Amino acid sequence: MNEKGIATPLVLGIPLGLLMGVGLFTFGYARGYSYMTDDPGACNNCHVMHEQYDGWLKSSHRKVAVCNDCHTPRGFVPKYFTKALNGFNHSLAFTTGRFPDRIQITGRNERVSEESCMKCHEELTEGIQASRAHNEKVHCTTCHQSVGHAH
Amino acid sequence: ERKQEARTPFFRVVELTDDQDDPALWGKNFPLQYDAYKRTVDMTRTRYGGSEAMPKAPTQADPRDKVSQSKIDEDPRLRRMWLGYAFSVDFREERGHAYMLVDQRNTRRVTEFKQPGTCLNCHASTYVFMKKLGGGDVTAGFAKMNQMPYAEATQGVKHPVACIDCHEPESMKLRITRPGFLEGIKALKASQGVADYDPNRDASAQEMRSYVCGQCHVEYYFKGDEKRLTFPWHKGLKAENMFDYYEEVGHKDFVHKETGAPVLKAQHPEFEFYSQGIHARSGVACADCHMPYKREGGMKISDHHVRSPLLNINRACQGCHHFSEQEMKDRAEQIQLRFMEARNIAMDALMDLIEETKKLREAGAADNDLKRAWAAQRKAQFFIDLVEAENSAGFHAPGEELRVLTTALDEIRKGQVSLRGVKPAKVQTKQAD
Amino acid sequence: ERKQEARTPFFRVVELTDDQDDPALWGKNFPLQYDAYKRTVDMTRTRYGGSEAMPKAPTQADPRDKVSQSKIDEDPRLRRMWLGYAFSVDFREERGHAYMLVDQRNTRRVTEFKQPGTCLNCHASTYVFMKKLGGGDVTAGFAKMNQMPYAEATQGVKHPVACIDCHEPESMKLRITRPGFLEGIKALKASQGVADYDPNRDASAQEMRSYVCGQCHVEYYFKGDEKRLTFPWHKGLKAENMFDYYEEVGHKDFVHKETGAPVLKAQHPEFEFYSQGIHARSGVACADCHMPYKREGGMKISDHHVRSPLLNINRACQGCHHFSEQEMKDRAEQIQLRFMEARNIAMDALMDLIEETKKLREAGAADNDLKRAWAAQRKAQFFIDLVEAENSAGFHAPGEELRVLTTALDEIRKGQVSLRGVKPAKVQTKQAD
Ligand code: HEC
Ligand code: HEC
Ligand code: HEC
Ligand code: HEC
Ligand code: HEC
Ligand code: HEC
Ligand code: HEC
Ligand code: HEC
Ligand code: HEC
Ligand code: HEC
Ligand code: HEC
Ligand code: HEC
Ligand code: HEC
Ligand code: HEC
Ligand SMILES: [Ca+2]
Ligand SMILES: [Ca+2]
Repeated sequence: MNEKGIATPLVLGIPLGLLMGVGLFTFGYARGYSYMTDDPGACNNCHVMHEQYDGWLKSSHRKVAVCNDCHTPRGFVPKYFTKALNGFNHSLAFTTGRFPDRIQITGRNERVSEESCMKCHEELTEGIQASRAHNEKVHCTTCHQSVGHAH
Repeated sequence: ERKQEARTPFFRVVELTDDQDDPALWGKNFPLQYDAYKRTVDMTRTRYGGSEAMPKAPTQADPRDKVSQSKIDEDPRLRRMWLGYAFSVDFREERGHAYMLVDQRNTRRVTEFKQPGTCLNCHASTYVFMKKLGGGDVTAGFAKMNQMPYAEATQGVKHPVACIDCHEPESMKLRITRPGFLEGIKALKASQGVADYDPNRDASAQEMRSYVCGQCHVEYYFKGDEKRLTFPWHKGLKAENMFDYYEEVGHKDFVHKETGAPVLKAQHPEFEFYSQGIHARSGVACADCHMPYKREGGMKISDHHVRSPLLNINRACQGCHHFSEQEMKDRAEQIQLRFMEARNIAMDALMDLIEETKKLREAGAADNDLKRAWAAQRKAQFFIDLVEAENSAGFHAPGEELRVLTTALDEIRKGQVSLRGVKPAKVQTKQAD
Repeated sequence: ERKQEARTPFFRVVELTDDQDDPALWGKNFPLQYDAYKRTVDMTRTRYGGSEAMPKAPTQADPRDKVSQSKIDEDPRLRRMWLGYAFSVDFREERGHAYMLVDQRNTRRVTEFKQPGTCLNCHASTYVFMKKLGGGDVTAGFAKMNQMPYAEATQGVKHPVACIDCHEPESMKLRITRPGFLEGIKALKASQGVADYDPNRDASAQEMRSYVCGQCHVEYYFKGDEKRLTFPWHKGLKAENMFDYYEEVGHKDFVHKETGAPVLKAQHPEFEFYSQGIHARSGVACADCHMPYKREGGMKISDHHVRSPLLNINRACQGCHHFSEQEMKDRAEQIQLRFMEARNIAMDALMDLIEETKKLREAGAADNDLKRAWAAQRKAQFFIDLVEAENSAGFHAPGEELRVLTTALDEIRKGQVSLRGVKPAKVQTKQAD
């Protein structure tokens, strides 16, 4: 599968206006505005997010973290930039149907969700991180892959 | 409208009864499943699986315009292993379900040899046919079908495995329609201390996702004069268990032409090996990999285009494994490569044993002096054939399949050692033979 | 106060320098790691691992009050395989790191045989000693230590592997301190097209979590007169690669007493086999399983009680695998059982080959007629010994270890076949021998 979001020449070739139109259509149709809230139900507006939503409901983090705690970075601007970028990407993907059945997290978002663990677990893991260089921190999801949602 | 679709999964366009075996009719209610089902005509090769379309001129006798590659040509050791049996005449790579009936009708194993109706069990939609033959009683019909000559029985069916063979028409629940499997799994469960097991009553939904396949993708033989389809599971599913069963009932499939050994032929024990693998142990079913869920519009359906999962890695593997498609392919192929290496070593060793026995026999060795070597051939050949016939090239149970090969190799070694003292006495009688 | 603790993970009670090898001193700064480190004295047996404490009266010559079980008594086939070599005299199950120095000093392989300083590389905290010997240059010191007699070299050290052997004192970063590994991994990477590899500069933090163990848990030999510790990785880490290397350099460890074959002894290739397993492929390191994280107060730390993960399944496996402890134990043991079955088959076959060669030799067969059988013994024995010496009983690389056994079995078969024609001529000379 190489249908991974907008970075394909075909999609880039679509006139901007049409793109906006599609985006806006989806924005309303799939309640894209919900991207602006932190309500996990909002992510679940897209049925393709059901699996993660269901997984999250059963996960150890249901009571302590919502989707955006893990899928957006710290800080107001980075957080809303990420939301906008993902909102756009997902809406487009959803509308065009160009994405794999088994959704795979992509590079940037993987880093975001890795780093998000530190929002809450920095102190606990300070010791195991301290002996490592800055670009070599422990990858939490090697071991804790299903904390947010069992797949 | 995608949203709409999601809410009403079953459009009841036609009313289905338990006597309609035409998949096109069922397809009216379930067009997505039917469309995928029809795509089992596709032929694509993977490194060790799938199948390759070899164009062929259709003839009166064999109307097929393409067949899959011949395995006995690709690996002549197979032909030699089966000398004296129909498989040495024609044996091809298996392909999609759409071909099962036409491939059976036209294999030289059917056109040049006499076969019983039993063959049909796994190559056609036989449910309605068996029900009719038995006057409503499928098991009675099964017994009748088995005893018919193949040429006659095959007139009674029209379709390859169809919806009705796996599904109840009203609820679409999975069900077991094949008496061969019902009897086999019952014997297996009995050996594990579970009395009177009936999968249609006792199996979990997840188990059914493998059992429906286990009706056909299994080792079997034709028992007695009634040619009853029988799975040798009475002592368990391991290679040793099946071999012990055949020893006990004294079954042989053929006498090896070169060595005179009474040997067995193994066929597609996918279910048996899968059952001993890490995936079965983790609760993963055949359908999880070979019919993974796919998104069609707003619906998630089971992909009825049954095929090699390596042609469909994103859906088949990445739901559970968080590695790239390429990496998952490489992992599967690493397992297969290791298997093929060991399998080739064992196959060569078997050829050595056959060659040696043959030479001594030609030179006039007494049967009695060859007994140990025959026993070795019988067991080793069955073990090698089992993992060879298991169509995943070692993937379904990587460790178990290699263990089976070490046992085969040891048996061959002992067989060859047993020939050490043999003095071919009656060199003259050989000519007469 | 938990929070307090958490914020200052490193209490710098003492200032550590690169010349302090006493772990107790380091333990002042890191009491949690030190406490666990000391617990490697524990002895608990698992099905195939851990170790069992056998009480023993301490003597002047051997002050130990308990040793672990003798493997050559548990499996006499091992003794026979090593006849003519020190291992046939004394070989025990390995136990925790705390014992490494005392076990080496008191094994009969040291007390009854002459050994070089090279032995020390993996049985003591040698970093400071080597640095001193080399006047600050560890590699120079390494060369010197290797060439000392063992009895002399061992005077220079006091502790089993200690903090300083794995850690930089200032940052606590992992580091490689052993020239043997530096040279071995460099040769390996060179064979893969990577020039001038230096793990201390080029390895990722995750790789270092295995490399620190790979300094000792590896196959090795003593090269040339300098007895330089050398890992045979120049062509790769597979059994075939290491064997080819030894063939090329013409190395043998001993001549088998009964057969006369020039053979090799394999030792603990955990790193080599682990590297070919699914876990290494998935980025899992030795430390992930053998030193899993544990929570102590408000902190997660690496469990420095290095031991069998099967004594610690919850932390060692369940972080990644969501099955019960019992199920994870059963999975590991299923792999080990299959392995042991194949290993026992191969071991018996090897005994057959040795027995047969021995008999022919005793009966006066010419060396030349035994050449092929010797070659078979050399290769098969090395392969069997490799997977036997690999201490996980097949777990580190289930498929690969079984594949290696199939190759060994085939080699033995060919060796036995080669003895077929051999006629022991000089039956008389036997007595003189
Ligand atoms: C408009 C429908 C829709 C909504 C609402 C939605 N998603 Fe998605 N999401 C998708 C689609 C479609 C994909 C697959 C995109 C692809 O693979 O290119 C996806 C993929 C993802 C991915 C993995 C792919 C990547 O880019 O890394 C993450 C993580 C994700 N969504 C998180 C969220 C979160 C968190 C929310 C709520 C804040 C959310 N989604 C809301 C449709 C949606
Ligand atoms: C919004 C805060 C927050 C974020 C973000 C967060 N966690 Fe947690 N996590 C918690 C809290 C609070 C608990 C304790 C929950 C409890 O006691 O039930 C916890 C518990 C855990 C546990 C122990 C329970 C279990 O599931 O085994 C693990 C492991 C864990 N987190 C890992 C992670 C990882 C890995 C990430 C990032 C991918 C992460 N957490 C992100 C707040 C967070
Ligand atoms: C190599 C495997 C591994 C990695 C990588 C890993 N952990 Fe853990 N983690 C564990 C294990 C094992 C435990 C259980 C420790 C115990 O039971 O004492 C654990 C426990 C935890 C807990 C629960 C502690 C408690 O008992 O409340 C949290 C939270 C946690 N980890 C977060 C993280 C974060 C954040 C990261 C990344 C910086 C991370 N882990 C990386 C293996 C890992
Ligand atoms: C505790 C942290 C956490 C929470 C809460 C969480 N996620 Fe995730 N999510 C992750 C991590 C970590 C990954 C990457 C998993 C991996 O590496 O395979 C991920 C991956 C994904 C993906 C990509 C699929 C994949 O397997 O790669 C989607 C889609 C997604 N999350 C959606 C959601 C939605 C929707 C919610 C809320 C219902 C949610 N997540 C809540 C941590 C979290
Ligand atoms: C975990 C995934 C998985 C499960 C479960 C599984 N298989 Fe497979 N199967 C594979 C893979 C991978 C191959 C190798 C395909 C290839 O080489 O192209 C394969 C190959 C096959 C083949 C040969 C396909 C071909 O393309 O030639 C058949 C037939 C088969 N499996 C049937 C079954 C049956 C029946 C079951 C259950 C009893 C089963 N499989 C369970 C993954 C699986
Ligand atoms: C009624 C018997 C029957 C049933 C039930 C059945 N199969 Fe098959 N299957 C066959 C036959 C026969 C073939 C070979 C057809 C040919 O080569 O003409 C085959 C071929 C295959 C292939 C090979 C495709 C290829 O490209 O090489 C796969 C994979 C497979 N089956 C999987 C399954 C799975 C999974 C199930 C259950 C969901 C299943 N089968 C149920 C009889 C059956
Ligand atoms: C218990 C079920 C079962 C029975 C009975 C059965 N088959 Fe099959 N057959 C299969 C399955 C499953 C495959 C696909 C897997 C394979 O080819 O290994 C297959 C494949 C084939 C193929 C295609 C590949 C090849 O072998 O060239 C032919 C032809 C065939 N069978 C003929 C027959 C004949 C003739 C008989 C009776 C003597 C028979 N079958 C009886 C299950 C069965
Ligand atoms: C070889 C066996 C087999 C055949 C033939 C078969 N199916 Fe299925 N079908 C399955 C399996 C397995 C499932 C998954 C059931 C479950 O998970 O409970 C399934 C599921 C379904 C479902 C439920 C929705 C879904 O997609 O999961 C429908 C509807 C369906 N099949 C229709 C059909 C139709 C129509 C045909 C004929 C064109 C057909 N099936 C032929 C095995 C089969
Ligand atoms: C429904 C879940 C599921 C599916 C689908 C699945 N797997 Fe697995 N797989 C597992 C589990 C569970 C294990 C056992 C290890 C573990 O606990 O992670 C495993 C183990 C493996 C292993 C390691 C076994 C070994 O012998 O080294 C490989 C390789 C593998 N899977 C490949 C595949 C491939 C290729 C596919 C697709 C054809 C696939 N899997 C589909 C769940 C799955
Ligand atoms: C995925 C987990 C895992 C990884 C990674 C791993 N091991 Fe192991 N190791 C095991 C298991 C399980 C055993 C078997 C223990 C037993 O039988 O009690 C074992 C056994 C051992 C033993 C024998 C222990 C005993 O109790 O006798 C040694 C030594 C060892 N491993 C060293 C290593 C080294 C060195 C590495 C890395 C090069 C490594 N292991 C990587 C899981 C692992
Ligand atoms: C300096 C050499 C050296 C290093 C470095 C080293 N080991 Fe060991 N290890 C040994 C020796 C020697 C023994 C056997 C001690 C004995 O039996 O007296 C041993 C024993 C073991 C055992 C067996 C314990 C038992 O109960 O049987 C395990 C497990 C083990 N090591 C794992 C590791 C791991 C994991 C690492 C890296 C984190 C590592 N070792 C690093 C030399 C070393
Ligand atoms: C390359 C590292 C290395 C070298 C060099 C080395 N050892 Fe070891 N030794 C180990 C490891 C690792 C173990 C634990 C694993 C095992 O026993 O298989 C061990 C275990 C032992 C044991 C305990 C188990 C047993 O064999 O009875 C003894 C005694 C021992 N070594 C003696 C020696 C002697 C004597 C020498 C030198 C001739 C030597 N070692 C050289 C790494 C090494
Ligand atoms: C055989 C190798 C080995 C020895 C000996 C060793 N360590 Fe470690 N140590 C490790 C590994 C591996 C890690 C994990 C480092 C990482 O993940 O980057 C570690 C991590 C640490 C850390 C970082 C925090 C943590 O727990 O992960 C500290 C502090 C530490 N060790 C202290 C010590 C002390 C004190 C000693 C001596 C008493 C010691 N170590 C001996 C291998 C060793
Ligand atoms: C840091 C993660 C991690 C740890 C720790 C870990 N594993 Fe695994 N294990 C994996 C991965 C990844 C696979 C490959 C299959 C997959 O993708 O799920 C795997 C595969 C397996 C398999 C299937 C391999 C086969 O040959 O069938 C078994 C069994 C297994 N692990 C047992 C264990 C045991 C026992 C332990 C503890 C001693 C352990 N694992 C520790 C990640 C881990
Ligand atoms: Ca095929
Ligand atoms: Ca041990």
